[in-house]
Amino acid sequence: MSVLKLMPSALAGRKLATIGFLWLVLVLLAAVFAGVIAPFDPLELDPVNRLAEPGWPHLFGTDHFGRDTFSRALYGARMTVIIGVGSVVVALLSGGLIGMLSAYFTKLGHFLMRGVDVLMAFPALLMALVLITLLERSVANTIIVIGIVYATTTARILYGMTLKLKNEVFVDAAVCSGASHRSILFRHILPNLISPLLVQASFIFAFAQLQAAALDFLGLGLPPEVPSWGNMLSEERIYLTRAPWLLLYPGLLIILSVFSMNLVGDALRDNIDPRFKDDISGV
Amino acid sequence: MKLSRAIRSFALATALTTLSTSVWAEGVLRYATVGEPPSLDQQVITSDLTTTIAHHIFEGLYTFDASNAPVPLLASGETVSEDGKTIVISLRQGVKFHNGEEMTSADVLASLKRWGEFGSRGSLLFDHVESVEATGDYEITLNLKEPFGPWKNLMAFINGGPAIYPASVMDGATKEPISPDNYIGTGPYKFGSWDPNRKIELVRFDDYVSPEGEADGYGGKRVAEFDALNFLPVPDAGTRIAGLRAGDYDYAESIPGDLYAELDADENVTTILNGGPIFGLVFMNSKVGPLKENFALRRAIQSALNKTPALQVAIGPEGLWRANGSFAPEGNVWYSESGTENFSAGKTEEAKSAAAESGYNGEPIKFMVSTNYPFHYDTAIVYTKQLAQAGFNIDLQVYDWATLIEKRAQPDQWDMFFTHHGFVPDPILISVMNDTYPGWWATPEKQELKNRFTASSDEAERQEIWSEIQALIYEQVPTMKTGDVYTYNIASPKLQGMGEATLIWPSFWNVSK
Amino acid sequence: MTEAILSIRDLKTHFQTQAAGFLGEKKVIKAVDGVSFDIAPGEVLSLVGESGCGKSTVGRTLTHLEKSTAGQALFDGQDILTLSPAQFRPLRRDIQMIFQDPFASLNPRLTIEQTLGEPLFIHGLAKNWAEARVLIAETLDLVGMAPEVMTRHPHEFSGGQRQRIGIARVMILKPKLVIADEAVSALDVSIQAQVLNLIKKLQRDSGISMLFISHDLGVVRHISDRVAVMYQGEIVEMGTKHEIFENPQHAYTRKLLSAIPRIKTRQVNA
Amino acid sequence: MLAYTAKRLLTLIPTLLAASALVFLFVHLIPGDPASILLGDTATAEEVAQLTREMGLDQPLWVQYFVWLGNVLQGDLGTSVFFKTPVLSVIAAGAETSILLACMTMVWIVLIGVPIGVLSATMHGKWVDQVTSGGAMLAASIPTFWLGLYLIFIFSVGLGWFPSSGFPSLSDDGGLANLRYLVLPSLTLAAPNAALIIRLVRASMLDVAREDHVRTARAKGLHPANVAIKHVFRNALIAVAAAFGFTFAALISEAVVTETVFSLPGIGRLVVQSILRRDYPVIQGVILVIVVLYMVINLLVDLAYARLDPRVSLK
Amino acid sequence: MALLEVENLHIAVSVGGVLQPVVRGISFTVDDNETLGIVGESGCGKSMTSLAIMGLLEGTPVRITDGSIRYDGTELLQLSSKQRRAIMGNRMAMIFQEPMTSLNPVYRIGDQIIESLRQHKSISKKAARARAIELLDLVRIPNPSERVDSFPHQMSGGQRQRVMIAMALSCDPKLLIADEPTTALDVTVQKEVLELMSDLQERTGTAIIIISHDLGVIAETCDKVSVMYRGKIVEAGTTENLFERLAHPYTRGLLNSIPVVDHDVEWLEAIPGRVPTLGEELSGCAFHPRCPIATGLCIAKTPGDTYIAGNHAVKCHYADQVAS
Repeated sequence: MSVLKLMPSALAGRKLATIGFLWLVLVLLAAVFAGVIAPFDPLELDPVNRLAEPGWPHLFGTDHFGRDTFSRALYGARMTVIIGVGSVVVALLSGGLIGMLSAYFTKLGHFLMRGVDVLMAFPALLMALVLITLLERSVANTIIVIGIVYATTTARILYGMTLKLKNEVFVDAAVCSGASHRSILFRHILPNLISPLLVQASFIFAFAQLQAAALDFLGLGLPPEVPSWGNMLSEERIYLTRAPWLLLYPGLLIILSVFSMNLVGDALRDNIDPRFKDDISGV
Repeated sequence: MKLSRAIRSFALATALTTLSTSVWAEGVLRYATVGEPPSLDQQVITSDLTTTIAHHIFEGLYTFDASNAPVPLLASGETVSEDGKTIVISLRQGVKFHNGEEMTSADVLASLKRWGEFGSRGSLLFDHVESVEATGDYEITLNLKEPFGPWKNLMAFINGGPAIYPASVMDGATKEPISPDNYIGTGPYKFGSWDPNRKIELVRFDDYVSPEGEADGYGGKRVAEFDALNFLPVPDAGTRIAGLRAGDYDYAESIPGDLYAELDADENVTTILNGGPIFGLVFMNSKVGPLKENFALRRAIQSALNKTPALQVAIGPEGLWRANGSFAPEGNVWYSESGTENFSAGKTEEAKSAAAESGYNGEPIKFMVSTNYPFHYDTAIVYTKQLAQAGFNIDLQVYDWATLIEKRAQPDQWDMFFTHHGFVPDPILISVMNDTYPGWWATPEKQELKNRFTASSDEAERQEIWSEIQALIYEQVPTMKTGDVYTYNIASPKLQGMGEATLIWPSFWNVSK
Repeated sequence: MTEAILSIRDLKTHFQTQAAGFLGEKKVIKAVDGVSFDIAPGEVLSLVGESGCGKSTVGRTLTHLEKSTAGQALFDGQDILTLSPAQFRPLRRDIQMIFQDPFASLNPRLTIEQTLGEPLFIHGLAKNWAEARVLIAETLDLVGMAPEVMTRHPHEFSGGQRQRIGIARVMILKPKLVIADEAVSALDVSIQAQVLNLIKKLQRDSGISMLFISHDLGVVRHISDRVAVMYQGEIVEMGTKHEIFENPQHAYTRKLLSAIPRIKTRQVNA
Repeated sequence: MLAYTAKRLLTLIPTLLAASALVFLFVHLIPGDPASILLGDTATAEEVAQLTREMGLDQPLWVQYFVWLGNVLQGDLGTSVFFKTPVLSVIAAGAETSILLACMTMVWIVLIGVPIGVLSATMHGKWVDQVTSGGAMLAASIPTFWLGLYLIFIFSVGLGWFPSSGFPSLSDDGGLANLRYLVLPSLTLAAPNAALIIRLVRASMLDVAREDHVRTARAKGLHPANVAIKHVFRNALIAVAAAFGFTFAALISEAVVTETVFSLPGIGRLVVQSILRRDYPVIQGVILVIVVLYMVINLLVDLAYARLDPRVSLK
Repeated sequence: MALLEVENLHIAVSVGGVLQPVVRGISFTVDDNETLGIVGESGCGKSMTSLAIMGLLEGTPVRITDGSIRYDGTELLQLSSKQRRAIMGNRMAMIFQEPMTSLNPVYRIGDQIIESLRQHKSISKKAARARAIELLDLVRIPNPSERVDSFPHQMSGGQRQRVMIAMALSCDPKLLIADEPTTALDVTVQKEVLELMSDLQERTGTAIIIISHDLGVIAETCDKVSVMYRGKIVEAGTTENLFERLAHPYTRGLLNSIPVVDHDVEWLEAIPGRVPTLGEELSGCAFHPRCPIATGLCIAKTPGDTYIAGNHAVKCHYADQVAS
């Protein structure tokens, strides 16, 4: 409820953020209807028409397999949404729960947060590389690995936010009413975390795209046959001079989408409870 | 006033940098490699990159001339007994190791023994060797169990071959590659330093004793013109190309085929084709799984494939690949057309019915490929499509190379895998001939032909037997060749003496800039 | 004096400050250091003192918001300090607390109905929302608010109204003892008077005992039966309202009283 | 301060132990082994097994761990399977590049990010602010490899201003002039990080600007620039200092992609390559060293806090 | 001519682009050696008035929409910001409500006083430091030569407020504005700070404006009082006159709302209703919804000033009735 209310007021008077939001809606539509809109099968090989220039019928040209870049870009939108949402869910669920419980149950928290500290000390991208090599490349594993990277920061953030809320007078009041731990955590604390979490989620969504693209680039992200914008860049990067469009379009798509998500996140952040402004990382 | 001072200091800095560029780059060859070699120990490591670097340091008794015929290098000649079982090799005198000591038969004996026991390709020869001994300071004698034709080719093939090290280095050496401080050879360049991740530097060996005669292939006179050779790991192909164009490298290897036309037309870039083609191989599992002994099914798979589109996608321009079914390129003494009518049939419907006849009912066929080599992956993608159209249920599994290597050693993990093979001067060196190579092809028919093939030393007879083996390969399909790929490298036009094409590995003696 | 409903003996609440790292040294702050007093049924006892004297900690300790270090607090004959959280929960119905900041003491995400209904269900005073709504409406009426406000959120109310809701949340349970921690300090003077009158009236009408914690001597004089003056964690003087305000014994009490600015005027409200 | 530092270093030990065990476990669970990679395509299973035995990799995992841990405690991180040289020297070789790259990137971040951030904050709400903060967000949205590829294409291949790739050591011929190899990579890395610093400086300054003491400073009649620098920026620096520290730590490890694009012999690429060739000791060593670095920087940040913010006392 | 003359001052705050009036035309004067108290409840506009006089509204969404503020005959609202800064902290100084946060936590208090001194006077660092110690001594900080090097967090709230006063007095201002100077302090400390201020005034002859919600503080320290309600001064006069005959129902209600320590009151005579919110539009007298004696006239017509005795001005149609 408050989430839906948040958006229009956050976007009010912010032209750039509104354009960003509309772009994201477009990406979402492309993701949902990729199967309907795409003029070609994104995996269909056509060696005769390989490396075709943008034009008709291949709006964005074709890659070195002769696959239609436009169709792949549409399906790439789907991967963008899946990776983004997946990473956000993993990060918020695991990190969020750890952070919340740690702040609420201080003894458990002391232990759990030390674990988070250990994980924080690990260089995130390197750890992701080791993990993905260990788990093998797949969409699910990419999501898990990126989710874990952001779970630690999310845990830290939620830890801080929950600590603040825990010291709020209305929590004391709930305790004095005799409310149970569960009720205090999920009825009194969690609803107050929704909007900062939404802001955090938008930043995780944005940066997960860059992380996923970086993993794809290093050949340790999504399986290469999956049409994602990162894979498209990674697979076709040697064609920078021979077929520039193969790098230009997916690159611009990534930049636009990450930029839009950041703009929307920023707009949301400006609209949020000032209590939590410092906590949200934007990274 | 402040601004002018800023400009002045900037100009000074620029002058300094340009000055220093020209100073250090003069006598040094800067070679952009695809990565770092696992080791420079020639005897046990078969990586092409190892040889590209190491054959400037280490030399064998023989090497190949431009026609791929073996010629003496550290040897000065040999005599073979009437029965073909005793080979006496005489060594060149006065040849110096990089540590200043002279090479004698003791060093050669120790090197051959270690190679025979632990070297990558040592057993191919030493399975047939009764004994090897030093029969003089500059003479070594090989006693064979039976006549063995390919001995000289095996001695001349330096990749995983019998490079000669000092006896002191060979003392106690095993399967584990020797350490860099033991990289002591007789070649025109000596090992300088290995700066992990950054470069491998070879420096000119001033006491080098060159073989006589005109340079011919790897044979003949060798002169080190550069002060140093720097091999710099540049794993990204785009960066290698950009770096060569920007003048940061003099030579860059393994360039994607699709860019050939563009680079060939660029006057700031010289393209150099490799003389010996490499070829992709799809191995089939003869130990476990649906393909184990079902040769009919294997042939059905083979006939479903049309190799040309895969080559188009994976390599690109026409000139850089041949849809050639023979295991040796056209013009080579080992070229044969037997069995090659099945090389690239592309008969989808026939394959479908043939598969059904063979008893195949759609069980998944696990096909492993690595992304470390883009052409493996690209080819596998096309094959998977074609096989799916012919009704095969292909489970494509994409791994990194290290994982694939581990998985393929476990017979229950796969049914087919993709690899590639370098050019070899003698078919005995092709991996499918090795019974223990993953795929484990060791049918009685193969054994029989292989025994005849190695026992003969008559060239014509051996060629005849090889063509029978090739026919058998197309019948039992232990592996499928994907076609010849002519890789190419690019160089700065400033380099002198490179020649039109590389024999097998690029060499930088007799080259200057 | 009749039997005390609450009897505190030598209460101590000390805090340990957590230094950085697990090897960091800990410091002890003696917020409450040996406090004893009784509250009789229907009596209002005020704890008065300046910031940091420990008066709020006494209230928070009695409601288990802080852990006591030593001492005894007999409520209806039972020592409530030694109870586990689960054992204490049923007693919370009888011991309620009014908080200082009406802006912070209501959960911004819950409606008034949800906020007031929660304690009813926890303590089994209502079985369903129909029953609960009747009780909520009654209590809202008691604090001078219309039942229509039930569906609204706290941010739609002014400070005075919110404090009324806060009081309603306490009164809805019909507690025996109310601890009011600076209950009117955050309100503007004109609103403060309304709320003070309300608290006083509710206390009188239902005979609730009250521990009234405040730094404002005027407010304290207005509402209390007896007064305890706290200084640095201890009670330095305790007595009836008149004893304390008209004949203070302790030097600190006198200092406090003399520091209050006074308005020289005609007796407008006499 | 010294006692505090010593204490803090002590508390690192359990964290390091947990981290090292975790790394060791993960790294060794990765399928594939160094022996078969070393020996290449033609090696047989027997040969691989033999080499595995010679390298001691056939021992149970926990035995290997404690042997390794014992050596680590004596300052020996082991020997690279691949390079046959001590892991420490392999890391040291990569560290030169990584640290120089990180330092140069930090220079850009400070030179570009801080002034723009200050400008953006002081011009809060004006078009300058909108352009710079929008631009910063855009810069933070560009995949670094994409930016790197285009920078090489334009500035090396096209204009020939800077070398395209690689980095000869400063001790090599060329000396300090070799730093020009790091110009493009450091700019690539700086783009997103400077963007984050711009945003952080701006946000922190806006936060501080709302504080009461800034009003006091203005009430003194100080010039707005003086207020912005001496009172607002100086206090905002407390929040920014931590970001500098952690950015520096992150630059060393997160530069993998940039190092790959520019073929820099840095620590990030070393790890990627070591993962690909299963050079366990190097992977373990690098991650351990980076964890230590992270913790040391964490400590330095705390010490910096104590210097920047007198309210923080270290005990 | 008084030292400070505020005339018909209007201030509005911009909320989402719309200007909402906060101060609706107030006028008052302060003279040398005089203390003016401005009293009112939260939201009445008293703090905005003090910031407007000081010139601290720049960079906030608050605007002065009309009126004039003259200092020593100079129209402050027409000065350039540079000219304005030459007066700020120099001839006119301010202390704030929150002593805990009003000092920069990262600088030593001495340095903060010195900064103020050197901003307006050409004085050596050494001399400035000596003066800072002198000032700390003046505001009765014990051990001033040591405490000059303390950081704000090392001092108590009362001490910090003294430092603020020392800083404000550093350039011998002729006008000192104190916005809720003691609200955050305990009563005992409040008493000391207020005494300090009046002692200093006796010594220097500075004019002081004290802004407070506490009628007691104002009554005890000020020569003149202005009572504000919803952006207007509803009652003003000398302290003596005003408290002698409270003539506005609001002032009267305010006084009756305060529980006193010196005698018992059974029930407080509270003002009903609540303080109107910012955007609320009220016709006539803004106090009419809460006023016990309001009539139709109060709703229809905005009351002007009625003078009770001398300068005792009251904005109420029935001022005479209330006063008697």
